[in-house]
Amino acid sequence: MNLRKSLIERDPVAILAPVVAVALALVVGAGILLALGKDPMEAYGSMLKGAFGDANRLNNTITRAIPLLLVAIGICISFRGGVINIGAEGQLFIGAVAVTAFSVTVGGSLPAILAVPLALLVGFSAGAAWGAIPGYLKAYFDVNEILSTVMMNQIATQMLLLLLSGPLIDPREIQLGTRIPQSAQLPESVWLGRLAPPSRLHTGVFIALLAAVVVYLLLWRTPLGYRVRAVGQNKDAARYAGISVPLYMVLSLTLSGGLAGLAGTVEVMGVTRRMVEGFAVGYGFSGIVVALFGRLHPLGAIPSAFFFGALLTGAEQMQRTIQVPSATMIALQGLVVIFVVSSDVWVRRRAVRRAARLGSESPAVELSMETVAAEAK
Amino acid sequence: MMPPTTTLPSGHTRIETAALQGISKRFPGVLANDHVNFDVNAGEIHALLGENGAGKSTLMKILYGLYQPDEGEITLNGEVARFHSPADSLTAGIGMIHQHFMLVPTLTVTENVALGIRSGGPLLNLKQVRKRLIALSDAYGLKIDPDVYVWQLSVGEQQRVEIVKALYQGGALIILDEPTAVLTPQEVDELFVTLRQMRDEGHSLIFISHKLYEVQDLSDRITVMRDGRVVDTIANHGVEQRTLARMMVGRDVQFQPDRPPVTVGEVKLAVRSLCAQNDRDLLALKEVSLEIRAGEVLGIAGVSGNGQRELAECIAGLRPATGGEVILNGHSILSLSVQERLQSGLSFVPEERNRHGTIGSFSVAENAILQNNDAPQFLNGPFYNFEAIRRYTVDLIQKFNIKTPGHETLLKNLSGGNVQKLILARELSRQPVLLIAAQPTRGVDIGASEYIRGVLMQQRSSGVAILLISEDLDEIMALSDRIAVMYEGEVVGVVDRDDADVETLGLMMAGAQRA
Amino acid sequence: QDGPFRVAIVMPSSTTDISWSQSIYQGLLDVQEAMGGESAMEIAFTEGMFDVAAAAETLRGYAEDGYDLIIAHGTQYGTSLFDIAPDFPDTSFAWGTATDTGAEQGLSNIFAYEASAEEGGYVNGVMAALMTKNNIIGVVGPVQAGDALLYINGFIQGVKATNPDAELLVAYTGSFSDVAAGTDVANTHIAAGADVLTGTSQMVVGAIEAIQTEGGYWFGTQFDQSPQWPDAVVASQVYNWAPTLADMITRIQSGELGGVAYTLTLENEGQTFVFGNVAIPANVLAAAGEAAAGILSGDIEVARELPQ
Amino acid sequence: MESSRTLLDILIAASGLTLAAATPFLFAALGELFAQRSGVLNLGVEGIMLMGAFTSVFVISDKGFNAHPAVGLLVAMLVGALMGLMMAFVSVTLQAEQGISGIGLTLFGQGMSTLLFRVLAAGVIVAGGVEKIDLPVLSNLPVLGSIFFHQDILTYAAFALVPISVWVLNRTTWGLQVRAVGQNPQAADSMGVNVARVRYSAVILGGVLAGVAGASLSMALTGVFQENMTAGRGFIAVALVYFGGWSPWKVMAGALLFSAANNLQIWVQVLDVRVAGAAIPPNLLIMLPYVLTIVVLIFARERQRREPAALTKPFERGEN
Ligand SMILES: Nc1ncnc2c1ncn2[C@@H]1O[C@H](COP(=O)(O)OP(=O)(O)OP(=O)(O)O)[C@@H](O)[C@H]1O
Ligand SMILES: Nc1ncnc2c1ncn2[C@@H]1O[C@H](COP(=O)(O)OP(=O)(O)OP(=O)(O)O)[C@@H](O)[C@H]1O
Ligand SMILES: [Mg+2]
Ligand SMILES: [Mg+2]
Repeated sequence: MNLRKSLIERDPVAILAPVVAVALALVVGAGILLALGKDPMEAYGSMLKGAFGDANRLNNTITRAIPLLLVAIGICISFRGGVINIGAEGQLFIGAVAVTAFSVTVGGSLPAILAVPLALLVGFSAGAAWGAIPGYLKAYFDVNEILSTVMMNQIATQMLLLLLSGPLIDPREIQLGTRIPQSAQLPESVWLGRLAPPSRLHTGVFIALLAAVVVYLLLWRTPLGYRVRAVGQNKDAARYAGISVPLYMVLSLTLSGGLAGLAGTVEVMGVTRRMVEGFAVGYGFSGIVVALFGRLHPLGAIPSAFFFGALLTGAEQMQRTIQVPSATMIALQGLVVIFVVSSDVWVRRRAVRRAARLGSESPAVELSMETVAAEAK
Repeated sequence: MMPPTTTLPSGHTRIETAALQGISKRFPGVLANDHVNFDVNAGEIHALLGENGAGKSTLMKILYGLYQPDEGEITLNGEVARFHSPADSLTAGIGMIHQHFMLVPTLTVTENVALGIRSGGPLLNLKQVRKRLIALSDAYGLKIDPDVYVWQLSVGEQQRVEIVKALYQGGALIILDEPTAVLTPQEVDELFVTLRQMRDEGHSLIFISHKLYEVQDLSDRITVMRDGRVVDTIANHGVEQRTLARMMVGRDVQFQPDRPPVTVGEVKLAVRSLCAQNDRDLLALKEVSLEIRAGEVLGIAGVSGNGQRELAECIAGLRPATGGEVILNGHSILSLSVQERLQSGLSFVPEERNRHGTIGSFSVAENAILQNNDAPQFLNGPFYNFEAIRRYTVDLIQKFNIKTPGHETLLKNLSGGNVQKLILARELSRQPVLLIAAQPTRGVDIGASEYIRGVLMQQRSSGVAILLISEDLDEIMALSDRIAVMYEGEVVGVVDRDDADVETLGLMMAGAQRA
Repeated sequence: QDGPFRVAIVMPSSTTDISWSQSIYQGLLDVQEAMGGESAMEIAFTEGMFDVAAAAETLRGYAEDGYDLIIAHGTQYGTSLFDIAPDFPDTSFAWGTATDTGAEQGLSNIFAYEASAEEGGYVNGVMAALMTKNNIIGVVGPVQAGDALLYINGFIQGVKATNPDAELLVAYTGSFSDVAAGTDVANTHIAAGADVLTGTSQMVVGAIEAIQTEGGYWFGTQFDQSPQWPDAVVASQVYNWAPTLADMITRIQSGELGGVAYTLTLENEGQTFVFGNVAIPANVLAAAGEAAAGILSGDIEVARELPQ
Repeated sequence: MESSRTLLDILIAASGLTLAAATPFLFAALGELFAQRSGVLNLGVEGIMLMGAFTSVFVISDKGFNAHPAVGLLVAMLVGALMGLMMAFVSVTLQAEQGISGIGLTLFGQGMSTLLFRVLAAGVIVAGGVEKIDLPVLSNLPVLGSIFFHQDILTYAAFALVPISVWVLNRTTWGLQVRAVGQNPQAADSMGVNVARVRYSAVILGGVLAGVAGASLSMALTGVFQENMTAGRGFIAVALVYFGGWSPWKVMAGALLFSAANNLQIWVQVLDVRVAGAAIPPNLLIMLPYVLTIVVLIFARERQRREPAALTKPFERGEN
């Protein structure tokens, strides 16, 4: 499409705003660090070094971003479809558990060329099924999805523990009598290859990027996506247009769950290579924040996931090198989230003022089909 | 010099003169008000006229403290007043009845009124509010049940609540922004009685409407706005509608559309003993039977809430029928999905254009393909062909004269009249067998109304069967070939247009007579 | 080799959890003191690493920073560790609870360690069985797995062997960290008549508080919990990591970087008992001593799994 | 031994435990109810609860100031109010996306409470708990006495808060304004109601109650503070507001149902209830309250949706 809104027309301040917000959050964080008797410059230096210091660290940052991105893409679908999916955490677990079950039973007997795609499919489907349940309950029984997904996260956690301490437990753990809740190692045929050892960057990064592009195309360039968004924006109008509202509600939660399941799948196949207690805890929630930061746009989620990946890896480096309690980092992350989201409004208001000054039409706050199409080019 | 002040029966001090001087207000891309001067005196009804987007509501929102003017000032009784919020203007004795009602649907009538009381202390005294509310509604002849929830009320009743609310708050100056757009003729008459009474007591009233005869009927002075500027302010002494229309639009306006004679064809829609329930599970359609032929307009007249909405929704598949039959083009459609009905030649211009007809956060182009979102003509393999969609939309925009900055503009930035035109354009371009048009010109300015009515007549000529639902009897009379009157879910009579007169129709609508 | 011996550790909970993580941290501090303080031994730690992926990065970071011994204090870190260890053949790693030193994969720089928690559990069970007045004993478990399960299984065997009439109430919270869930379970045990409780993981602090408020007794594991609850904690079966850690360090300093699997037992003093202020009848202490002696001599065999 | 435990005893004990366990949920959910009725979804409840839990126990413990529990409660309320203010500023004044800012607040609360705990307390804090109070006369009633009237003061307060909330919402000017602002802020604004002020006050009240919820969890229910001890209860509280359809009584029913189901599953474990001779895996039982909550919602469907129409939607004047 025509590139009417060229980058030159764009407001550089709007792009800088999140950066400024992060900086401000770090300034507040510096206060906390000083109170702890730590040198903030040293702390942030180690954070930067931890996230981007060398190729290896950069790769680890990217590795971290992979599951976040996949979860976030799924969240884009559901939120765009007007369904608030808080259940990515559980969907991710279920996907990972399912792929583990598949891998340790039949996965090993298949050649990699078959085992990997099948495993991905299994993980996706399991997450999708777990997402479909609250979707179905919302569409046909009017059960609020915020409630059901919060509850289903807890159910998934217990399910995970149940399976890992029972049917899926590593047979060696039984032999030894140690009974650690973890699965056997996944057979090599389902591993996602490492791209740049010693970092754990794996081929899952391509899956995540591909998923982002596919979901972007799906949402903005196909009738299916159109309908998902129509249902999300105005259910009455969607019904009027002959779109089955319940069906698309279920569908958006299903796809959303599927992608969260895929996040778990890719993580287990690429990083941990076995299911363990404590696997990917919190990624489901971080993924929601990543998606919202990325403006609920699958492509916007890419830089957003990278940013969060960097925040996480940087935080660990900081804890390791200057020995601040890990809690400092969690508090700091909270501040970053709050500051960045607050800067949003300021940018929006500024955009309106600018538009008024320039005399152009009022700015599109929501992304609509063609403006996005133009942006993509 | 302070003019002598008197107290109004509703408790507030009269506002002898309220004046807006040199008001300018700029929005992104438009100068909504351009150095506007406007004033209103106690004991006067001052009408404000203008096409959609002329800047009427903006001006009034400035007077009410909702917007701050970029330039200019407001004076009350000669003193400069600054309103930072409605709380300020309410304190000064200004009330406003908005184009879109400002009521909380989940609260009762009494609670809605109580909400506006700012001196009541921390505890609610609903009993007292209720008592005064009843007294007020009696005094002004406004029938209201104070204990029902607002969501249970018809629009006419909501309107009355708005007025009582304004009176309760002691509004000495009351702004009415298109109060009649959603009222039945009877309700309009009742409203006018109330307004005149208020004027005579010394209230200042500002009245906005797109209906010229109402303005003519009611007002003492008339101000016409166009493109954010005041065209003129004139006293209402025998002004002709034609003159007003000219001032508004800048050209002559044709009030009655051409109705060329049409030979009707076969029956396109047959409704037989249709029954359905409303949102509150009460029987809303009782054995309704109708027929419409190709090239025929069947007008449904009736006070809103008598089953017209349910009838349209039942035919369109948005509401399940509990009995009866609907036959479109020879095929029974009751068991079909909405999608299938659309495919078998049904087009529907819904009553609530923003809720049902369009998606505000989608672009004009996206709204243009609402039902056809998977039509092969817009696809290129599995993906959209944006160029095709653009061409299609631009074509509609041009053909139907839709005012929009472009096809990428978000729909919510279009004015009501233009939204309506887009819906009509979309529905007609799908080449319907049957067109259901519900309130097609409600709240639409005369220029656009003229256009929309003209388009409906063209469709009639080309053989489309049209079901026209309107509360505007003039519209019904102007467009229909036959008129069916609905009362309490029943068709109480069907008359030929040439045999119909407003009087009889009015009686039938009130349930006092059957044909 | 100038400078101090440098140890780094990654652990899932915090150094103040009065259970799993704090016990090994204490062990490190003990060894440090024995070696001559910070000038002789440096300790770096990263806590709260419940996320396995994060832990892996941290472990690698420590390896790159040149620590001499890097401890992955959680079974879940194993896979990552086996990834990292080959890249740092001159660095020594340790992990637990585990028994696999990676010898099969040809690794020689990994130590493994585990605890026979069932042994200490058994002794605690013996004492609990004799201390209950109501003859009802409650167990507050986190997840039915791992170390916790071993301890609980041992405890149950100890009770059954000593007082077959005693009723054993067992309930799990489904979490290692949910303190309030631990309280809920403890309160239910108490409501059901239990006057002696035991339990494991960092979530039990609420349970101990509950039984202390009720005037009952508590048997602890992993770390000494009596300072906080002097009136309730009868005995704690404490993990004493110092001998194991000291042995590892000695081996490393002599060039042996791994290959040894340790088990903390009563015999090697990897498990010891700490008593609080609660007056313990002589017969209880005697029985506990007999049980411990029986385990040491092999007369008492504590199974890791209960018969179904 | 078994014989000494009758079903009635168990029921009485279980009911009493259920009421106590429901207390934190009830405080947090009622607070959230006010915020949501005013149109603000506060997902920061978890973080506020943690801060309330820590600060209250800290000031009353010997690691802190050995203060009276009432002081602890007050501090928790103050901290809750401050965090509520933060949420209100971000979501009302700055109009930030409420979902994200709430999660941000939760992260901040988790981090800060743990950090303060590590720095100030360096290890688990034992508070000593809040005494149970037997209400005179009432506590002597058979059965009912030991269920309802042998609780701590916070439990009494939480349950008293239910009718009080109903009363505030329906009988006070502020309550009316809260309801209006959550449904149709434009209308409220045009009637001269200060939308921002109403929302600020509701969110701050929500924060105060979340702080109290945290304090009741740490000071009263468990008597200790440990890192992250809320373990997701704040989110459950938010879910309970949806469960209760924004009505205080139904929110209470939800809190009771959830706590009762949880207590039931513990009893099933404790009494070693078996199915066909086989023990039920604990993890399955632990799921019970969550499953039950969903199932109840499937069957107890409301015909009329009561969700505040403006929930999560920032208000800006002039936007129609
Ligand atoms: N809040 C707003 N933001 C941006 N533009 C606005 C806003 N309100 C009004 N406008 C623009 O200002 C112009 C005047 O609008 P206004 O609502 O005053 O018209 P009106 O005369 O009331 O029209 P109608 O007859 O349709 O009610 C229009 O072009 C409109 O698009
Ligand atoms: N926030 C806004 N941004 C841009 N334009 C706006 C905004 N609010 C209102 N407008 C524009 O102001 C004009 C008048 O709005 P108004 O709400 O009076 O609707 P209208 O045109 O009279 O249609 P209807 O009565 O059918 O709703 C419209 O052109 C509308 O698009
Ligand atoms: Mg207007
Ligand atoms: Mg209008």
